[in-house]
Amino acid sequence: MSELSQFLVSGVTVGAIYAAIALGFTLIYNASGVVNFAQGEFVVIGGMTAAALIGAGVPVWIAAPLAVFAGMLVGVVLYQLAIKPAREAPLVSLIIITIGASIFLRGAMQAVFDKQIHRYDGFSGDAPLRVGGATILPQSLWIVGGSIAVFAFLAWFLNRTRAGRGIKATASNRMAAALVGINTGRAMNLSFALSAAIGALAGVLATPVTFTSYDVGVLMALKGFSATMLGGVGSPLGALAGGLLIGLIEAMTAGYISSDYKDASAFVVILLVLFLRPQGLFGARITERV
Amino acid sequence: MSLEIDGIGIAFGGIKAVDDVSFTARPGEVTSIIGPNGAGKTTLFNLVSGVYTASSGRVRIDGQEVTGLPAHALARRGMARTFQNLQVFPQMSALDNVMTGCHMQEKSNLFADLLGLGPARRETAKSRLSAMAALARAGLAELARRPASEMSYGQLKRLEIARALVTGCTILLLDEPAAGCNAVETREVDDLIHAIAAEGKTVVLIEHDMRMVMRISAHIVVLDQGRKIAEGGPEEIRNNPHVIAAYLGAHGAAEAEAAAHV
Amino acid sequence: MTRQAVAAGVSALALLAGTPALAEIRIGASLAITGPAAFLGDPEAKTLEMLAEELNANGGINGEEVELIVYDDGADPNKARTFATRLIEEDEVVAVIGGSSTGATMAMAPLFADYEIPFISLAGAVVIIDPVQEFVFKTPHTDRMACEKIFADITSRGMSKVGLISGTGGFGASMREQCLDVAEASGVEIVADESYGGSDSDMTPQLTNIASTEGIEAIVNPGFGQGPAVVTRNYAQLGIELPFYQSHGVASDEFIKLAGDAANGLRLPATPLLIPDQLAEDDPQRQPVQDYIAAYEEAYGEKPSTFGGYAYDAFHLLVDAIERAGSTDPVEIRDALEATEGLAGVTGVYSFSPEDHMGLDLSAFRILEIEDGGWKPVEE
Amino acid sequence: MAGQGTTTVPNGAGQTAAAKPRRAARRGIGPGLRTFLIFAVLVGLGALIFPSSYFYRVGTLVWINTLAVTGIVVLLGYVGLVSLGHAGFFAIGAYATAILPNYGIPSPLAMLAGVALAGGLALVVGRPILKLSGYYLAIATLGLGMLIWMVLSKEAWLTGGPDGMVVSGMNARNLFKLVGLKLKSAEAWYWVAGFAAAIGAAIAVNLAGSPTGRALRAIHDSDVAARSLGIDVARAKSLAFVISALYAAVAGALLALANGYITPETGGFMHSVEMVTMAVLGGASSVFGALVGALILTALPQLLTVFADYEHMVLGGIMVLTMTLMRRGLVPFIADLWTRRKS
Repeated sequence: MSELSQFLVSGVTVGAIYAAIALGFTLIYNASGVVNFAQGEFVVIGGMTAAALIGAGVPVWIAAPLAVFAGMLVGVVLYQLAIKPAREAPLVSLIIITIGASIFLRGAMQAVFDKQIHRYDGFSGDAPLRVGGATILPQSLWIVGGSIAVFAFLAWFLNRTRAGRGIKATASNRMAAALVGINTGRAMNLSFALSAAIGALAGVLATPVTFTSYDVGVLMALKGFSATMLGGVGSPLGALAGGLLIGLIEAMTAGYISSDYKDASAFVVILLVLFLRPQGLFGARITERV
Repeated sequence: MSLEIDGIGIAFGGIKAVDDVSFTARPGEVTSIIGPNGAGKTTLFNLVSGVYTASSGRVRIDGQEVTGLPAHALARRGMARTFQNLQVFPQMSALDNVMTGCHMQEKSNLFADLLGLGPARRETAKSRLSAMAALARAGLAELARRPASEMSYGQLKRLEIARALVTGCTILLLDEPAAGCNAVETREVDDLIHAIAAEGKTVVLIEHDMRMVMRISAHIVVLDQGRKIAEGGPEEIRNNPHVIAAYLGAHGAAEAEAAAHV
Repeated sequence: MTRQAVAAGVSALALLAGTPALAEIRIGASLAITGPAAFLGDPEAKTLEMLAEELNANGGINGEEVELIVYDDGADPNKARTFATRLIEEDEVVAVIGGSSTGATMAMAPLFADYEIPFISLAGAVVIIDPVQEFVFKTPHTDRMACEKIFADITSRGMSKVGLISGTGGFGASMREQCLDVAEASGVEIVADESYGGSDSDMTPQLTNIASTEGIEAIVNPGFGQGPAVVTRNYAQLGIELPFYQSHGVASDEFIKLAGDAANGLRLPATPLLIPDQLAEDDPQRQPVQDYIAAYEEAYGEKPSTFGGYAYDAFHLLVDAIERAGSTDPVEIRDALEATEGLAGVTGVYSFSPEDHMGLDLSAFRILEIEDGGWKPVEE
Repeated sequence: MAGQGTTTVPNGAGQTAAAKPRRAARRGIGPGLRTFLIFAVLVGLGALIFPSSYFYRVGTLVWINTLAVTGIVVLLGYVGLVSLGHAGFFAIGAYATAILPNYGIPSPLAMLAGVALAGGLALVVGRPILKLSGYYLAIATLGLGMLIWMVLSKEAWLTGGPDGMVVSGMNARNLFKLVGLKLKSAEAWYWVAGFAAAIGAAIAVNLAGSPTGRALRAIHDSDVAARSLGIDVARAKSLAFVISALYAAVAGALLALANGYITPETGGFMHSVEMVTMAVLGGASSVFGALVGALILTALPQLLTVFADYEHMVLGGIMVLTMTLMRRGLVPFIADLWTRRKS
């Protein structure tokens, strides 16, 4: 029993990280129809910046917002320099562009920071809490709380605010959105800034548990992309569910079956789900229009 | 071959886009589907040609049940179509577009295709000949080598007809073939459709140009909000009060009037 | 890699234009300066650059300048092989150091036999030198020796039932295999065997399973990078009391920084590099260890790592061989290298022979225990 | 054969391509043979100017990559399907060539077995996977590739694990010895790889202009229209998937033999991305795009060593710039410029 609860704790913690990254994917996809493979780099920018600042003696409550802000800046620059000029490009070109951008950012981080692995202390210390036979790090609670907060924010923002609806409208029909007076350029900037901020926040929250280094972005992007597609691209609920599900599958496989194949089991589940539901768990069904 | 539609219908998210529509299109005739925008005409085509799967009703070709067959299987039974919002292959030349229509006639094997052997070349040469003939028929012979992406809307409409023709179809569904055509071109399309029907093919036509519809149709089916509201010969439809009220409306009446004087 | 790499690139371009090679001793290196094994390759490259500069400032080898040419293979064997070809053919080096990873090393190895150029690998796996290849040497201890050393310590504490939690990267997977292989001979039984991915962030499920294995007495974690630090933190989080062993793959101060207090009490086999001040006055390694640390700290403002030490030893072995050979003929250098006897490096004291191209014994490995965030040798 | 003209370079690499084959047709050379000859001349030209084995080595990698990327051209350029997992098929070809000789099967047979295995796997998984589209197809192929990569990394008893394994067996040098030519190993592999790439390119070009090829290219532009013409889209997609897997597997087998050592990273995600990037960068619509893309991305890292620590920034920057400025890739971009200049 205590084993199961420990596996659950592990799965939820890791899954919450994936979910946070997937939520960043979701926002950009909603605004632009682009799946941004550079999303993982935002996570690293958040983590590395926070680590550098904290390492330099800046208190965490200043370092964390600064790191998120750094991520936002890079997000806007990425949009302006790489995505905007290629807006109407075919899907595969966009994949290559965002992967190219992620390689560029990785190189930049290696030059700006270093190649070391970094970590800082958890926000509420590192003494584990005992809950029903399982141990949990206080930072895990921060991570889970952060992911849920981001999810709630996105669900509210996209559906309830003017700016959020503008983003959604921009995605579904740029021309029409512009005609009804939505500043589509601003909507795109905003969505990249927010999405990058979400990624950076995930990095800031996760680094005390997962550590960070300049080149973990690819893996983060892969996990986040998997979670996004499992949940159904474009759906915040799907991103949250997809992330948690993958985290739990990995933990349960490692716990009960074989730690060797825990990553494999996540992919097998994704493939099976897509065979049965080609639009992912919570994705909108697309009808061919002829 | 005749095309029989029997009580066909489909719903999207609870809304019945096409509801219990039945009619029969006969060989050698042009059967037209008319109705206001959003009446479900194109959806009906998509149901008949296997793009959508019908939630109710049957489709028969010469009495043979073909309901639910995938689009390519229907094509093999002699059904070809054009598309309202153009489904040409923009990256190919006009000739290649039409040659693609020869797919079902081409008897080549993969091995020959990969190695560029005799059969592949012979079939390609044969397809080229029939494609050129079809292009000529659609009045596009001079444009054979032009990339489809550089052709005008009206030309593309006719390109789709040429492509559908080379499939060797017996049933041809035409979705607004004259859209984007000027008066002269419309006349040409008109003649072409006439000639196709005269060969004994079953032609089903969706068209907004009432003059054209009235001129070439033997039989007209009127849809409104997914339902069939009238059916009959041009004269009958022109004088049907339901049609005038429900479909033509106030400003449409004027158009019908104009058509009456053709 | 900065100046040397630029020089290398420029000279490659110059070669494209047909300029003849310069008359100096050229030493090549292909290292994983970036990529997943960057924390190996980065200090290795820094160490080599530092040493080359230092050597030239002191007049080079037998009066000739040394030019060091370093390429970044990113631990990609395919790239490594291309760079090895480039070093041999274009840069006309007399010897090559490198292969931070076993994969890169093994991909390059056959070339050196073809071209008869000596090669000193910095990677760990035993396959590199067993069976012996005429032109291939290596400086680190093998993973097999690490297992033997750890198991010896475990049995000396009267325990025998061991659980493994290994990284799935090259290092972890290879060491896991060696540990399974030598377990029986070392009087140890592997009762649990789990693994984790290199960038995983939570290993509590695996550790929970291992800790609840019946009769288990100690846990060993072969792996390098961030994984072992996560495992160590999870170990503390779960409150596991069993004796815990890490491998030489994490033998650096970085590891203690990452793992924090959780690292206290764990043991690992390591080189004397970590305990410069605790070496006996007459220890032959005392001098090189202290020299290396002082020079590296001055050059880069940070402490050297065990991995940089492998490069340090490789460079010194090579320079020593060239000096003794009195020639820059690669085959003569190789012969001199194989005749190396009792050269004290920071990793150990090397004595090569035709049958042994690593030249270290277990004595150079010391079991250290982490105590209050510092390294302490365990009395044997 | 009467001028397969417009079909030589599929999906609109401009009319320049249309003009040339017409000339060729008059001389009676098919487009496949013509492509083969062009490639053969390029292979020969390389050999004429290469001063050392290092250049042959890089040249070999260029041709092997060209071959693998030609498969991507068939899948992505002809049919419009994205795969982020083709390195998996590449690795299957490579590992079969490495593993089977250890069980007494000679290298050429091992190669064939690997290629057949990759093709068989593509056939089995192709149908369900290819029902997906867009990013869903991307994640599914990515997942497939990852699964193959994981098996190769974990099953150490068979594959040597993450550190990889030695490929024993055939050396291309011996092939040339048979006909009395003494070549260095690097040179021998260069010729073999170049020959394979030329054959691969010729086959891909033949395919483009054939009935099957027209069906594939129709799907690229309009799935629905293709169906309406009687094309069995599911079958055609699966066929393209299998063909591209075969290309990848042959390339993988060649790399394994030429390198003499392989690691699971040949099947890794980044290698899949690299293959697609080569295709898109050069222009996924033609085999010449495959060649140009492979050439650039293979040779570039060798030149970028000059940038040392900034290598990755330069590489990423080049990828972003090329794709934003020349969306259809280098070859179509230059072909367009050429046409415009002429007219």
